[in-house]
Order: sequence, then C-alpha cells, then structure tokens
Amino acid sequence: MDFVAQLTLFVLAIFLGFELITKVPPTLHTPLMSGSNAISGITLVGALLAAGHGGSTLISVLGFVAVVLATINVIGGFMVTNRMLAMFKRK
Amino acid sequence: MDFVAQLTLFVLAIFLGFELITKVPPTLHTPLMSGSNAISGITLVGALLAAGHGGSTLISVLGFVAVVLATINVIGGFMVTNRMLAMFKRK
Amino acid sequence: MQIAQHWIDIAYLIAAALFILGIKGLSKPKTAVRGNLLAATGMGIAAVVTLLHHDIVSYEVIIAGLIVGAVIGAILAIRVQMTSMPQLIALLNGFGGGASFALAAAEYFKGVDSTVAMAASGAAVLIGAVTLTGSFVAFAKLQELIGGQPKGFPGMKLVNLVLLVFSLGAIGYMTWTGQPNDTLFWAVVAAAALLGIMLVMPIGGADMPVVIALLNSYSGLAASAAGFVMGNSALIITGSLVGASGLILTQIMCKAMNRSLTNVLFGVMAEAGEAMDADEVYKGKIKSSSADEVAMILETAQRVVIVPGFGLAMAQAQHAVRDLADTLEARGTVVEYAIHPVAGRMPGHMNVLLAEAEVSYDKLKDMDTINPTFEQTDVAIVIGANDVTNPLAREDKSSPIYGMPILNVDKARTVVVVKRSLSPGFAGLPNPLFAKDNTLMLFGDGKQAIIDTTNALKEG
Amino acid sequence: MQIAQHWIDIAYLIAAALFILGIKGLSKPKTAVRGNLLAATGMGIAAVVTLLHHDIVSYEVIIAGLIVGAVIGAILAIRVQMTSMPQLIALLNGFGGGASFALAAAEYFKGVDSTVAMAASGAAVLIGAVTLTGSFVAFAKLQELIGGQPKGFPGMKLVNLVLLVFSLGAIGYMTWTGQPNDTLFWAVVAAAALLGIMLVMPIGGADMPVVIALLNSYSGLAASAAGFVMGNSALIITGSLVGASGLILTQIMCKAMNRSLTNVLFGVMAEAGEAMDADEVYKGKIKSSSADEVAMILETAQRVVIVPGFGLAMAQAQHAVRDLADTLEARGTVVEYAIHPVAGRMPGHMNVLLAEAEVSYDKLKDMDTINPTFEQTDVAIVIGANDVTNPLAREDKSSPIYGMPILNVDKARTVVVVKRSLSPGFAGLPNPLFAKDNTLMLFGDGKQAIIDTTNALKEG
Ligand SMILES: NC(=O)c1ccc[n+]([C@@H]2O[C@H](COP(=O)([O-])OP(=O)(O)OC[C@H]3O[C@@H](n4cnc5c(N)ncnc54)[C@H](OP(=O)(O)O)[C@@H]3O)[C@@H](O)[C@H]2O)c1
Ligand SMILES: NC(=O)c1ccc[n+]([C@@H]2O[C@H](COP(=O)([O-])OP(=O)(O)OC[C@H]3O[C@@H](n4cnc5c(N)ncnc54)[C@H](OP(=O)(O)O)[C@@H]3O)[C@@H](O)[C@H]2O)c1
Repeated sequence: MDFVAQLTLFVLAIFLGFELITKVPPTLHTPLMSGSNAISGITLVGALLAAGHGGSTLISVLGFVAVVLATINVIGGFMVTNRMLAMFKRK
Repeated sequence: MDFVAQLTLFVLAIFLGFELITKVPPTLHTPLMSGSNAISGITLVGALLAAGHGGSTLISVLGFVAVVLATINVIGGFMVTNRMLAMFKRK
Repeated sequence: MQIAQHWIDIAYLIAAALFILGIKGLSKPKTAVRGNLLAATGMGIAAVVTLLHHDIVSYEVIIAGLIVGAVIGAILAIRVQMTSMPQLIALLNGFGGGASFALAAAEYFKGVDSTVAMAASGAAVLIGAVTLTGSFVAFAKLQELIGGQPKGFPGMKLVNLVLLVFSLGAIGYMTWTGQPNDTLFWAVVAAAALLGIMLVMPIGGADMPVVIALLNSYSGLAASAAGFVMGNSALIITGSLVGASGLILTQIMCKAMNRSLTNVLFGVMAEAGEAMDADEVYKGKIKSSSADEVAMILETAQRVVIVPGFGLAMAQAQHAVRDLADTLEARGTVVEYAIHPVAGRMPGHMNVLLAEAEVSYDKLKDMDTINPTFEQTDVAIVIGANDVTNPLAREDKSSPIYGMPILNVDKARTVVVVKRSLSPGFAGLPNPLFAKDNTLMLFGDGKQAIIDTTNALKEG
Repeated sequence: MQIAQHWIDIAYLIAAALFILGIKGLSKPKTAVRGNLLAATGMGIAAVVTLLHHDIVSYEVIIAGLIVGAVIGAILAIRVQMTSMPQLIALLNGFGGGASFALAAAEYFKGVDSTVAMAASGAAVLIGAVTLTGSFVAFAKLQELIGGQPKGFPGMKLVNLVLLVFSLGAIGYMTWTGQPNDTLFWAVVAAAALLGIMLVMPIGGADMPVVIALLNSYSGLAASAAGFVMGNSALIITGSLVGASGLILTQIMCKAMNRSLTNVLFGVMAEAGEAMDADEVYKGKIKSSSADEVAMILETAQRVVIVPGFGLAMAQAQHAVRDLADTLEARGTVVEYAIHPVAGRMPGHMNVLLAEAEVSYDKLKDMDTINPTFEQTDVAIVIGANDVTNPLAREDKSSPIYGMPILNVDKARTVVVVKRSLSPGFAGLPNPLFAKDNTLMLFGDGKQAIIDTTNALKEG
C-alpha cells in the first residue's frame, strides 16, 4: 500500500473517530476510556509480527516487550471495561 | 491500489456517510438531497479520464456523454443548493 | 502540464475531506451554506487536478462536454422555480446515474483486465442505468407528464425479479469467464433501463421524494462502483459517502411519512383498502363561501393558523399569503404557520417557499408544536393543502394513508379551505374535512382567493 | 499454517469494522456491553489472523509474551478495586504507549527502508515514549505514590520545548538524510521519555482524567504511526480512530470540568491566586457532631440528599450509604443522590461505585437537576466530597477552582459533612462550607460514620 493510500485511510478514520464520539453521557466516560484504550492495543498485531520475525536478540527482546505490553493493554482493558459495564447493567 | 485497499476505503466511507447524516431537520432535507446529489457528480473525474483518453469513437462518445451529464449534475446541483440555502439565510 | 499520480491522489484526498466537511455542514442550518461551498470547492479541486492526469491526451471532447454540461446545468439551476425543485433534483440525479453508466460503459469498451474491474463495471452499468431511467420516471410523475397514480400490471414484480436475476447472472457470467460479451453487455443495459422504469412506475407520486433520496443513494453507489473499475479512490470514497448518507436520508424521510421503506418500494400504500366514493363523502355537506365572508370571520379572530400545502406552491401564492398575514397582524391577530413535514412535494418544500416570501422563521411551527394548539385556534386557513389535513389518516384503518401523522386542523373553531375544486390531492383520496360542519370552502385559485380575502379585510 | 496477505487484510478490515461498531456502541448506555464485546471480538480476529502471517517464523517469543501479558492483564482487571479504576486506566494506557514504542524501535532496528517508514517510526517512538512515561506519572499521582500537587521549576516549559524541538529535529534529520543513527535514536527515546514525565508533572492530580484521555488519544496516534512504518492498515485505521475519539473525549471532559485544554495542559489552574490560609477560614467556626445527633436530625427530615465524593470511594462506603438510604426510605423520607460530573477521580466514578452497591439508577441526579432542589432539602449529607461542594468556586474570583460548577449543598437547611479531618481535597484548598452556620462536621472514616448513624437511626 503506497503512502497516499495509507494517508487516506488515516484521514478517513480520523473523521470517523470524531463523528463516533458525540454526546457521550458522563456515566460512560470511564468505560469508554478503558474500552478505547483496549482498542488502541491493536499494536498487538504489529508486536506479533515483530516478535515472530526471528531477527536479532535486540529485535526479539523489543518484540517480546511489545507483545507483553500490548497484551496487558488488550486483555486488561477489555476485561475491566466489561466488569464496569456489568455493574451498570445489573439494575 | 489493490482490491482490499479499495474495499477498505469503501467500508470506511460507508460508515462515515452513515455517521454524518444524523438528525437532519426536515427543513434541510431538500438542500441536503440536492447537495449530496451534486457530490455524487464526482463521476465527473472518471468521465474526464474516459473522454480525454483518445480511444475509439464509441468510447469518446460515451466519455462525452458522461462529461456532459456529470457536469450538469455538478453545476446544476451546487448552484441550486446554494440558491435554496440563500433563501433560508435571508432572514 | 502533467503531474505525478502521487499529487493527484493527495488532491483527491483533500477533495474527499472537503466533501465530508461539506456533508457535515449541510446537515445543520447554520453551516449549510458553507458546507455547500466546501463541497463545491472539493469538486473543483478534483476536476482541475484530473485534467492534469497523464492519461488525458486530448482536450477537445472534454472541453465540449464541460461547456455543454455547465450551460445546461446553470440554466436549469437558475431557471427552476422553487415549486419545481423536486422534479429538478430527480432530473439531476438521473443525469448523475447516467454519467456513471456512460463512464462504466466507456471503461468496459476500453477493456477491463481484472475480475474486480469486470464485476464493478457491470455493477456500475446496472445501478447507473436503473438510476437514470428510474429518476426520469420520478421526474415525469412530478412534472405530471404522466399521472402520479401507481401504475402496474399483474406479475410486474415477477418481471422485475426476472430482469434483475438476468442482469446479475449476465454480469456474473462475464466476470466468471473473464470474457466480455458485447451482446450480453447491451442486454444488461436494456434490462437495467427497463428495471429502473418498472421499479418506479408502481410507486405513487406522493412517495417520489423518498424514491429520489433512494435513487440518490444509488447514484453514489454507481459512482463508487465506477471507482472500483478505474482504481480511483476519489470515486470510491465519495460515491460510498453519498451512497450511505442517501440511504440514511431515505430512512429519515420514511420515518417522517410514517412508512416503511419496503412499503414505499413495493407501493403497498396504494394497494390497501377500497377506493372511497367522493360523492358519498361530500354530497350535500359542502358549504361554499366567499372572500367577503371569510374576511368577516377573520375580522374577529384572535388566533389564525395558516396551513400551506402543495396548492400554495402551484398557485405561487406565498407572497399573497404573507400579505394576508401582515394585514391580520396589523390588526392584532396572532398568525402562525403549520408546517407538515411532507406538505408539498418534497421535505422542507413549504419552508423553502415561505422563506422565499420572507416569512419569519419562528412563525413556522412544525407539526408536533402546532397540533395541540388547534383547539385554541379561531380560524385555520388551509391553502392548497389536502392529504396532510385528511382525517382519514387518523380515523380510517382501511385508508391507504392510515397512520400518516396529520395536522389536526379539524379541531379549529372554523376551517377555511382554499382550493379550486373538490378534486383530491396527491394520494387521490376524498377528504372528509371538506364536509365537516365547521369547514367553509373558498373555491378558486389559491393566489387570487387570498388576495381577494386580504382586500376584503382591508376594506371591511 | 499460513494464509495469503489478501485474506489477512480482509480480516483486518472486518476487525476495523468491529472496532467502529464497538466504539459506537460504547457511547450509548444501552449498547455499551455489546460494544465492548464487539471490539474485543475484533481484536481477537486481528490477533489470530496475524499469527497466520507468513512473516512469522518462530512462535516461542510470541507465546511467552502472550501468556505473560494475558496473565498480568487479567490479574489487573480482576483484582482492581473500583476506587482505583483511574489508576488502572492510566497504567494500561502507559502499557499501550510502551507497546507502540517497543514495536517502532523493533522496526527501526530491523531497518527502515523508506522516508515514510523512517519518519513514522520516529513519530511512533516519540509519541509512544511520551505516552509511556506520562501515563506512569499520572498513575503515580493517582495512586499517591507522589503528591497530587503540580510540580515544576522555573523554565520547565522552556526545557520541554527544547526536548521537543530536539526530538523532532533528530527525527527530521534521520528522515532527510535517510541515514539511521542509533545514538541519535536512543537520544530521542531519552528525550521523549523525559518529556512525558515533565509534561504531566506540573498538572494537578485533579486534572489527571483529562490527561489520561489525552494520553489515550496519543497511544492511538502512536499505534497509527507504527502502522505507517509497517504498512499495516489495521494499525493505521484503528490507531487513528482511537486518536480522534480520545481527543473528542478529552474536549468533552474539559467542558464538564469547565476548563480549557490549554489550561489543563499548562497547569494554569494551580498558578492562579494565593494559597488560602485554612486556619483563618475554619478557626472557631467548626461545629463537630456525633452519629446520634445526626440521626436525630435525620429522624425529622422529609427530604435528604446524599452527596458522595472521592472519600466515599476511599472508605468503600457505598454499601453503608445504601443501607442508610434504605433505612431513611423505610421511614418515609425521600432520598436522592447528587452526582457531580467530576466527583471522585474520574468521570462517572460515583455512578460506577453506587451501581456496585445496587443503588437504583433513577435516584442518581446530575448536578443541573439537583441544584435547584437544595433549598427544599432538609439535610444534605456530604460523604467524602470536598472540592465539588466548595463555595469558593462560585464566590472567590481569585480561587484556583473559580468557575468550576459546584453542588450548592450550602443552600440546604442542614449540611452534614462526613470526613476524617479538616484536611483539604484534591485541589488542596480549604472549604468555607465546613465553617458555615448550618454545617455540622461528622468526623471519622466515611464507612464507620455512616454505619453508626444508620444504627443510631434504627435504634432511636
Ligand atoms: N413533502 C414531501 O416530501 C412529499 C413529497 C411527495 C409527495 N408528498 C405527498 O404529497 C402530499 C402533500 O400534501 P398536501 O396537503 O401538501 O398537498 P395535496 O394533498 O397534494 O393537495 C394539494 C391540493 O392543492 C390544490 N391545488 C392545486 N393547485 C392549486 C391552486 N393553484 N390553487 C389552490 N389550490 C390548488 C389541489 O386541489 P384542487 O385541484 O381542487 O385545487 C390539491 O387538493 C401528501 O400526500 C404527501 O405524502 C409529500
Ligand atoms: N471525577 C473526575 O473526573 C476527577 C478526576 C480527577 C480529579 N478530580 C477532582 O477531584 C476532586 C473531586 O472532588 P470530591 O469532592 O469528590 O473529592 P475531594 O475534593 O478530593 O475530597 C475528598 C475528601 O474525602 C475525604 N476522605 C478521604 N478519605 C476518606 C475516608 N476514608 N472517609 C471519609 N472521608 C474521606 C478527604 O478528607 P479527609 O482526608 O479529611 O477525610 C477529602 O477532603 C475535584 O477537585 C475534581 O476536580 C475529578
């Protein structure tokens, strides 16, 4: 994918992100923060590629660190969001 | 640009289109219709390429027809939208 | 002069961003004008930059096309009367679909080299041709070149299905085999063109705005499909933006008319119930009145509500109505306008017209605001409105318009209905409102009747 | 097993669509749970499909990393108390930034071959490292490992500017020359890490949620930048989605706290006005009370409003408070909760806590709803809230919190304040509310004090 195509995706997604979050009630700010935080753990995808690439030790270490951190972010984020939302739902 | 990249643009733009139009007051339905109609005249871009390609007569004729129709759509659409909106503004 | 593809693509991206901002702007009253200008700027950028593309070797055809198109477009836009706006939009939309169709056909004859391009050019031809002929039928219905009544024949749906299956099959076949086949191609064009006509024919004229919004969405999708053929990101993005927003707009409009999209598309409204006999409804119950009598009643009115409808547009009575309102207000009467969401022939039609006559915006009340106030209204003046005041929608379950929310004018102390005859409105139904005890008919052309009343009021 | 890039990209597209639907869902109460699940599903799809990528040759490191990360993440998520939620989010966010940083560094050392990749990896390292250290400072402030007060030194802003300019310059230089330079690379890492610390240090603890939302936006942008390095559409799209939505969320939160983003970022609040002398405010004016006395007052109250604050969270008093409310309601007293938008340490903090104690949703009133009713309130019980009730915000223009909308508890007939001491809240300011004539202080741990009061009420 060439640079302009990447840039196009970037711009469209920025617009979309702006449009999606409008008038969130304060009650949902925290779950939304932890949820979108978990989504930003998409770095995991890149981390997996870096860690599995079988490069130098430095690269593998960095890849390992990236996988660990991204996984914490993803698993922790989605689980805690779910926990919070489940509490709201109970009523 | 490969097919999946095209498809990605398509999907993102569909989502964006859905998000953009929410709760338009009825007063604006008509201008919005004529405005987005004018925007769909983007076919003009393709029509210009087809008409200027210098191919067979059939292709040139089709290109010419495409340019004419798209231009009517674009010019007519934006002008008439502007005319309608100008009337709203006058108060 | 020619520039690298790179920069062209960036310019397309800028144009797409401007379209996005434009559509966003168009959805709010405050930013609508700017939104339209932004979108037009985007289009300008996209067009100019395309002219610098290295694929373009000759400019004669282009220049000729641009001039012809621009002249026609400008004339249409400048000449059109506000009352004919729906027709114009239908027409322009048809041209948009036609452009996508012609473009996809040109690409097809240039030769399509990939599976995606073949399938996409087939889709663009199909959708483009349906949009073209469908919009023209919508135009013809609105311009009253053909009747607004639903038209069809038994088994029409089956024929449509056959046409659609055939088209999809033919495109699929060419895509699958990778063999373009010109005969098959033209057959698809013919089938699609016929399909467009036959899909819109059975839809009542009253539903045309919804149909136009939907066809607008189609023309976006056709542009997007053409983008897949050419590998052009501007077409893909912009086309799908319009496709999606058109679809949402369609839904919003259906909601405002209290109908489902499937009902609209399959003309279900027209099929429900028996045709009512107008004679039976009206016979012996109609009280015809005069401008002088109406002026007398208005003299003592404290609160008057004006209910404009399609007839106001037909009679070009917007300025006359404003005069009447000014006269009443000068006498201390409170005057408001009741705007039904689908009064006239397109959403916001009455707003556009009354705005043209410089009626102040805050006197235009929407249906939900004004309906509870009719009981405190001395006189409701219905000018060229019919269906949007028809109590059948509220009361008669077997009526085709049952369920459509209406303006409850019949609750006003006196109702004055201005129209030329007892002939029905768009839905083709008699209106029991005209036969009510508290209703006075003021027959005549809308504009003249109002002017007469105003004069009588001034003299009286 | 390995699959074609083609299919991987399609899976990424599906994942991106699920993220979009997920974020959309998370912004509405009804659909929030489903939204979260959709997003998690998207992440699962993206991760699984990546494992099938042909670039992946060894799985040991991956599996080790996944297990370690999943265990830590799950423990954090299960163990965390609702009161510590803000800290956890800060921490997780830091990890996200750290991951982008580590990933971009790995890509850098693999060798970046294009201008875009070099610039993007620099950007990802810079933003990722700032997010990492910045989030950790935010975590430390919220966990009270370091004081919540703004910390800084003269010329700090200048140093920050120098660090930023240096980092951008170094990245620009490497991009321009096309020559990776490891020394320079690590210098950028160090500068960015320092920058993250120094940007968050001067921001008061009370503003941390805004900072976290902003850093959340950064971590999205870092992921997006990493996507440009790797040419990975999933990262680009998802990262920018989060980047944009985080920014909007930041703005929404600033608005709720009545502050501008620049004010938050440059710690302007902390600089305004003189520190007030607590002794002067409180001396000789504090009326200390007991659980029995408070119970007696409550006995005759018709309407009670409970005002929870951060202390409620600290004392884990949510269940005790609910008991008290139940007891009061059993006696026929009307009980409502006044929820300030920034009570506690994160937006919606009190809603989460009281939801945990199964307080019915419709008893939680937001600030605008409850404020006009304090005058008709017999007793306002302030439990561990401080800043959100501080009249200085309304009255004292020189106060650092001036302009923040507050709960007007001082308008209630009697105010009971439950806290352990006269020590200040997050903003570090004395609260004249405690010295008012109609205020009674009930000193003690929030939970115990409430339980005592409930018991006294039941016995009395
Ligand atoms: N706004 C939209 O989006 C939209 C779009 C399409 C269709 N529709 C449909 O259109 C209808 C709109 O209802 P409506 O009440 O506004 O209009 P209508 O039901 O179509 O009735 C219009 C009335 O105006 C009268 N009229 C025509 N020319 C006139 C003139 N020169 N002077 C005086 N009266 C004249 C006609 O009666 P005479 O011939 O007796 O004078 C007719 O009964 C609804 O069925 C609606 O669903 C709405
Ligand atoms: N919600 C958000 O988004 C958010 C995020 C960050 C910061 N903030 C800021 O945080 C503040 C929130 O105000 P607030 O009124 O909720 O809280 P606050 O002003 O921070 O005051 C909390 C009070 O709780 C008392 N407390 C602590 N532990 C207690 C215990 N175990 N039992 C009883 N009382 C206890 C403390 O007094 P003692 O020590 O005397 O007991 C303290 O005065 C505002 O400044 C706001 O801007 C809000």
